[in-house]
Amino acid sequence: MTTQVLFFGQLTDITGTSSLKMEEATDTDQLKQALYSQFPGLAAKNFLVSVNQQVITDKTKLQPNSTVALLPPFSGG
Amino acid sequence: MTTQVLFFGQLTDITGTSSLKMEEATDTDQLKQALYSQFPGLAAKNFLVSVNQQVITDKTKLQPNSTVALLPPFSGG
Amino acid sequence: MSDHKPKNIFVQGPINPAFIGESIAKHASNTKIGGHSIFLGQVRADEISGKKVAAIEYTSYQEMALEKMTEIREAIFAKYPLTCMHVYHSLGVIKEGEICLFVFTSSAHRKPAIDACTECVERIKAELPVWGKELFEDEGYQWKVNQ
Amino acid sequence: MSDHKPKNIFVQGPINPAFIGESIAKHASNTKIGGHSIFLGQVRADEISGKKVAAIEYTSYQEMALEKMTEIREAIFAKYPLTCMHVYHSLGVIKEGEICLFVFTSSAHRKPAIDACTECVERIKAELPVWGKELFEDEGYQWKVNQ
Repeated sequence: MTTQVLFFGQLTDITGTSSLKMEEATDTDQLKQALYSQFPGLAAKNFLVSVNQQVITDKTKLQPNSTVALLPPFSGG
Repeated sequence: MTTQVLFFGQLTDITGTSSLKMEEATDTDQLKQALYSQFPGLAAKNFLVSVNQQVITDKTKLQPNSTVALLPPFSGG
Repeated sequence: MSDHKPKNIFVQGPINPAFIGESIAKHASNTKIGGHSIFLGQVRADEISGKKVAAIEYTSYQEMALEKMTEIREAIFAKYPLTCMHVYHSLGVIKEGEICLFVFTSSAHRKPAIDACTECVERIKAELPVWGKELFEDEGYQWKVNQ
Repeated sequence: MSDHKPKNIFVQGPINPAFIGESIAKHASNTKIGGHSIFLGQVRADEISGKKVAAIEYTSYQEMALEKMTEIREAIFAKYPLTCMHVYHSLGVIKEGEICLFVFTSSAHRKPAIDACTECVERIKAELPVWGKELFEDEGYQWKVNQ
């Protein structure tokens, strides 16, 4: 099972990329743990998580080919 | 003693002119009475009075060459 | 009354949208600005007892209006941290769909610009000696009443 | 999520003031309009610990932002009697003094136009997944924080 992960704003300073694919994560908590292992700096950052463009508040199951995005505070306008 | 009198907006429908000169009025009450005699329709109208561009609230003495204006409700913009 | 000669706000005829674009462009050089707020009044083709308004003819007691506008301008600059404020009001016959009022405020941040613009529009409508005569399409007119 | 394809609001590079003038001019044909309210965001040359902001580079999660903007648009049209609303947000590098946001609402009367414009600007800043990177004059950058 593959999940597309997107990073935005200042989070890209930590990840060095704006997207990557993760295997084996079946929910958003597993995915976050895997991302924290790969990018320890992320754990200290403040961000929202969206699954298929919907911001989630609780642990959410991932379907094959879900897109998860890590969204730091917005600063448009 | 001469007072310049200005009429604006719908008041000009009654007076047929936007300005005239009045003699002998020494205060704004005398002036209004003289105007009501000349233009009876004015008495039923709602307007403010200014003397030399300042809106007055009470009877005001007129100096020679004062300018008095009758101002119906504003409707700019 | 203010000591300096009041700034003119009146323009004969409608306000050209291209002029509004040019006014905005002029502010690019003031890099302390973060937000602009603009209000535009447009002549509405109201229907009144079956008659359609085709135009509004504006007249004013200009000397008094400009003194009052100076007073409003000073009060708004004292209340809000603005970088600038521009006001234009049409006189004469303005046809339906044309712009008759242009209020433009700028500030480092959005809130003062927006609040100052709104307050300025309200004060212009309530306090400036300006009158609108609504000219009907066919014939006749009625005097505009501000809400 | 809305059924129809969301309307694009993003433009690459700054918003041209002449385009704003043209947008205003297009509304002359809608003679039910009595008032327009416009908000413009302009890139401010802020000084941050002695460094001057020369430009802001905007990026967005566009698909999500357009869905959210559709939701905001529908909520605002449900709340206020508007004739129309237009929103443009820049992406890419926008230099100091250039326009990066253009929100434009129109209504028969001034109050709904003004209130809808203000609410739209607040919601855009709070809810759209857009990020600004403040690029300093000399070198370096910092991520913009909205108040």
